[in-house]
Amino acid sequence: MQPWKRTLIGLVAGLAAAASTVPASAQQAGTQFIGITGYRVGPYGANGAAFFGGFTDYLAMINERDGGVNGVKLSWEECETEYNNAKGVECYERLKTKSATGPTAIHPMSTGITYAILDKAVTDKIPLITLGYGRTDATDGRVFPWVFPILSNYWDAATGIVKFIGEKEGGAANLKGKKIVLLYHDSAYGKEPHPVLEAEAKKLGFDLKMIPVPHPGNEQQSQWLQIRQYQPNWVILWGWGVMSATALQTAQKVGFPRDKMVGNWWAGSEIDTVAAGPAATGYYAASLNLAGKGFPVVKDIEDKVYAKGKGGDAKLIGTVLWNRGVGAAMITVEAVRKAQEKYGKKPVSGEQVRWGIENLKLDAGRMKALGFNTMLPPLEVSCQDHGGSGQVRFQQWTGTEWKSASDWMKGDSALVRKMIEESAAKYAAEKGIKPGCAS
Amino acid sequence: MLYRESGQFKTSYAADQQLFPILQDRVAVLALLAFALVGVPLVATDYWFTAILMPFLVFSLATLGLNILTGYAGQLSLGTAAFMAVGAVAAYNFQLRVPGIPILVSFVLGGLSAAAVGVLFGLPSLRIKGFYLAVATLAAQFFIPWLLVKVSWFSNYSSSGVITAQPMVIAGFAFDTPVRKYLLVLVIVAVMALAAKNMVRSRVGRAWMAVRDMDVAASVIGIRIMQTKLIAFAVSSFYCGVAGALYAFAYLGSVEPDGFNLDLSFRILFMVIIGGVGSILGSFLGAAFITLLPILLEVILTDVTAMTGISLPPGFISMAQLVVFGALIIFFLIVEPHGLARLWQIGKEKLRLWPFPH
Amino acid sequence: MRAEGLPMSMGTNEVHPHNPARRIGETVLSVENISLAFGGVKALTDISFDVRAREIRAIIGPNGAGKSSMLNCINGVYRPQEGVIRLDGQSFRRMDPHKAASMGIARTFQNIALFKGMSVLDNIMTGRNLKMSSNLLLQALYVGPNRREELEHREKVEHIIDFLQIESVRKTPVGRLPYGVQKRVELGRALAAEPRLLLLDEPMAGMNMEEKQDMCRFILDVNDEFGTTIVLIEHDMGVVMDISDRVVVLDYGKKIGDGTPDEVRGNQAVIDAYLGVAH
Amino acid sequence: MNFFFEVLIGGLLAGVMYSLVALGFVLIYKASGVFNFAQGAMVFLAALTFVGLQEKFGLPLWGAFPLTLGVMVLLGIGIERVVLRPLVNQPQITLFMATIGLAFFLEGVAQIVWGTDVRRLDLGLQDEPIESIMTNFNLLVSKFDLAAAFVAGVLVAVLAVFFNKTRIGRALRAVADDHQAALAVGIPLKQIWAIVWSVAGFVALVAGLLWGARNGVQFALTFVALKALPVLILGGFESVLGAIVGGLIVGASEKLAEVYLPALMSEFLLKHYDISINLAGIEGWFAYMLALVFLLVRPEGLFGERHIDRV
Repeated sequence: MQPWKRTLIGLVAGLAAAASTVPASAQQAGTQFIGITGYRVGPYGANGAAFFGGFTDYLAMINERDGGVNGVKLSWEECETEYNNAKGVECYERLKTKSATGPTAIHPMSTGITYAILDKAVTDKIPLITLGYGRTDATDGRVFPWVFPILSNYWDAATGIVKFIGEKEGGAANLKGKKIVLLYHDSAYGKEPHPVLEAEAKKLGFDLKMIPVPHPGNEQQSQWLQIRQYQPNWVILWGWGVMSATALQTAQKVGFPRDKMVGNWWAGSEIDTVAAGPAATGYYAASLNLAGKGFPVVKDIEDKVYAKGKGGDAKLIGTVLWNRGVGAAMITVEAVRKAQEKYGKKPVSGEQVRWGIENLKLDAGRMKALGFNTMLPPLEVSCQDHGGSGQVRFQQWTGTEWKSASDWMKGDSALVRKMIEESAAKYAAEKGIKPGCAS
Repeated sequence: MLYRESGQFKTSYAADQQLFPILQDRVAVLALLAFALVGVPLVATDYWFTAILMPFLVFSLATLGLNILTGYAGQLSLGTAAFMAVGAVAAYNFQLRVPGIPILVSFVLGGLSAAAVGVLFGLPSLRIKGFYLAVATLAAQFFIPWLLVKVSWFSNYSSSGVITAQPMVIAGFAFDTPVRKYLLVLVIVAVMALAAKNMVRSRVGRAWMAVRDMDVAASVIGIRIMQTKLIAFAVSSFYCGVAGALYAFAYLGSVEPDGFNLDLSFRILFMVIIGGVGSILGSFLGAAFITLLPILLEVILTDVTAMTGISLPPGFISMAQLVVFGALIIFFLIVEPHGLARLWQIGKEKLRLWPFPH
Repeated sequence: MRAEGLPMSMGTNEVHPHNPARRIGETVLSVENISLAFGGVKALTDISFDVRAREIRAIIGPNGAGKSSMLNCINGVYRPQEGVIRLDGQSFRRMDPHKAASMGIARTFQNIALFKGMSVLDNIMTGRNLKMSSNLLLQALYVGPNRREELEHREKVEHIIDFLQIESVRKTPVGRLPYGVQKRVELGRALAAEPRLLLLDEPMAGMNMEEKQDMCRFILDVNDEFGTTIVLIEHDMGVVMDISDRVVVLDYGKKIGDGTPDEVRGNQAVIDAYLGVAH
Repeated sequence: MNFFFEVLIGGLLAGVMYSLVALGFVLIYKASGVFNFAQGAMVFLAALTFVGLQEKFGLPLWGAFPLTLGVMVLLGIGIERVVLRPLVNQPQITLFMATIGLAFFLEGVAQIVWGTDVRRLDLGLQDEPIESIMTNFNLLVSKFDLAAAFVAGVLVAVLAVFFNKTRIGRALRAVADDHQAALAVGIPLKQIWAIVWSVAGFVALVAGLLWGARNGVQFALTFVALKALPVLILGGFESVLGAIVGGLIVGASEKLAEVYLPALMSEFLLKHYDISINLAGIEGWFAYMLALVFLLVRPEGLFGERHIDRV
């Protein structure tokens, strides 16, 4: 036998042996363990790197500055999902057994993974927090007690964008007869806003044309030539990944003004605009959070974490997705704090954290105290409303950074709520769930 | 010394035609199956069932399907995931729209739907060969998920396009815990693997291999090339379809057409190649290897960094995984292009001769 | 089973005396005015000849004369542009390989066309493809009729393996066998179909003297025992003159001679072709 | 009618961008019979290295270009040495698989070295409409695309000269025609392969720069290879001309199809079957279906060689 064949057989045997000892290495006892299903490679790796960078930086800051939450240190582990559903399930299963109290709460950062672990999370009693993605109808906590689409969902975004365009046109009444194009990623994600936008178009009297861009969306001539032909007043960009930058570039190519384009929050980060270069200047995007470094919490992270050489990539500080990661971590930490109020100052379980999230109330004063100021809208979660805010804010790309271009605002929340309840009721009937609030 | 076949004389062709002609093999396979059915449920944790055994079994089935087409019939396909998607979505819709239909019947019908689609996309194989065919199967890979997303009827008009698979209940017994799901999938996979083995050692299997090895000679013997290729596409797609249905119902619990992407097709092709082209056993070995490798790499790298206290830049582990994965594939192809199954065989031959070197 | 005339007694080593007059019957195959071209290059021009039942008919000619193309036309691998193939009284403008096989034509190839990844046993079993009938489901379950069928055919294939004296390699993948043995396996695969007409394309090419003798004996045995009609392409003139009943001579895609070995030997055109006289 | 021409021109120019990527495949397939799936990863790696060098050392365009080219040449030599040489005489499918492994490897290495950030690549050329054509004919032609087409043209010309006029080029063609024979007349196969992979690296660099300037330098650059595959089927794996013509056909037909077909089909379905469905977005698979249908008519591609099975 050739020597390297022997090596190979040895390697395979070694792998098989190692496979039988997948460790469930217990985390340091007495800490609040947070499991993170993240992604930093692949087509969306840049998005994940910013979000999860901010997320872990905030956790590190809490440990450094406060010594944990009420003296309970935080520990965490990140598992790479590559934005792949199957790997997401594997990570979820791995993380859930890592500590006696479970992974606290999971942020899947992917709608596909959210769906894949939704039922498992219910059985395992692990809350899922989905910031601006996932199941929109899970906002109805009576049907989805374990899922929290915190802040706002896609329908809030779509109606918010329409409202913003209305304001730019000098009032919603002026939308009558205007032409709006929805340029969307041709996937389930891109189809989410269709029903609300159609309802809005009917209600407000604007013409809506919906144009899909096939995945991955790195070539958009045919779409933009159609847009040029149609000559809309506004273009709503529902993009993801390379599609958003390409859309901005191609808009420039056909001479469509960028300040008549509004993206949603997955098409509104530096990742999308930097790649497009000067073509992105003037572009608006709805956001769940403000960008920038001008918040005390960011300064704390820089001082307590980065100054000690413990942070991630310093370039990402203050970017839209990094700030969102910081916000997401804060919500998790505050939920733990809330749960400790009721269950005692020790590591809390998923079930206890769930109660903590459902009773989370962060008003403007509390946000300020946490160092977030206006980075996030005030938040009040309840069993009825697992979103807790429903507000969006618009930012404009100046060519170098995202600048706030509006106040926190709500779209057509009555319409959104009605549709959420319909959809949730349908799911409840399908699954045989009796809607109701736990005490 | 235990592994010897000397002294085991075959006195009839029936004895020689058995699945495992060597006594020790028969015993080993039965023991393994018994262990999988009884032993594993006793010792394995939920993590093992949900994160390792389930994907291993489901991917084994899909790999088996692709191996029938590529390994036995010699038709390279890059559309495996698309056929899995058809199986998953079809099974979901049969469950949804036919009242009272047993879940197993849905799986079979899902497989048959995939087979029908497979035959359709197999038609070009009558004129196209090699890479041209491989690229042509990409048409299926891009077209089918597009259609499944585009026509909302398939996902029952779900706004997110991701659908939750129905619970698996057979004769009033719910397969809802990880152990139960595992047992159900194990039995289905074992039965289908046996059927695959039977097919490849029967007339149809010989016809596939004949077409693969030398199609002109096959046609001269009276094998209908067209029919044989299409049967291979149908059987292969049936296996992939059932695998897709199990992937959705037993593994993820949800169906998302976009999840059945080109990456998944490649992953399964890797399993075929690493495991062994044209080998039933290899399908299982390949699935095990590709499922376990990234998990192990991540676990090992995480533990090493935790133990040594070296702080790597975030994301390094994920990228290092890609590098190691790619390098291992190249290493494998260079060292043993016939895959793990061939290594297994070499090992067995060594064992037979042991303790003599030759 | 045995009544069907399988090579039961084929294990014998003695060469049977050759007595053509006793065996030869009516014409079973005739090719009429066959012309074949590949994109303007003419491979065959207006070829006609016939083959009678139970005879051994040789096709000879220099390299590139179109001999293999002729066989390929007979069993439908190539489709001639003109001409008719008459088999058992039926006329075909163009044959197709499956039809040819089901009418009892089997063949071997000049460059061995075995299924390289399969064992000797499986290769020969494949030859029995047309004789088997279990459906896919039965094959997947491997029960009842299919199991019986596999065993029955295995038995018949084993007789062929005995006859060709390749028992020791029956489970070896053919790719690993020496050339001469591969040639035998290919003959075995053709015999497994129990053909009435056997087309052999240079069955002895590249063999040494001993191997050639063995192969000659196999061919004569097959012809003798079962009355299989044989059409044979061969370069070794000694062999051709020895075993064939009649010979067709091709050169540059045209027929230049046809008759008994003795007649052909005296034909001036044939001598010229072989000696390379300019046309 | 103006709109039709706009789409047609846009499509043809987009097709040139596909051709650029397809060229890399063709070069390698011609010389070594390898279907190099890692071409997309090479495009990504080249563009990422280019902007990475610019960023790190503040190099100008003309400074980063030769350096990146050097990296690509080293990569070509390395691939020959580590991957191809041990796999010589293996079946094509094995080599194909090895290049898939190579793709993973390169993607990982590129991201470890340069990170996952999305970067802008500025070639000093804005993607804007050409004013004069816009005002005079009301026809939209992109400055950038036209420049890209020009670069592609130059590239093809350079390759043609390289193949036909230089000694190495002639040797390459000999290798493409018959490996054994080339070896027999003393052409050093190993060197040739290293050169071909280096040239393919150069083509990948050019494609990476143009695509990177369009979409930003990010992981999605690896996807551009997928659009090159139907181009290859149409044009044939072995023809440089085929890659260009195939690209033009794919580009023009998929844009025209995307703009006109879905509306027609939707209308048809609504009228005859009362099904209301928006079928737009066929661009993702149209090129593949086109290639598939085309193959049924001509299995060897537009410029591929038809061969007859000799038995």
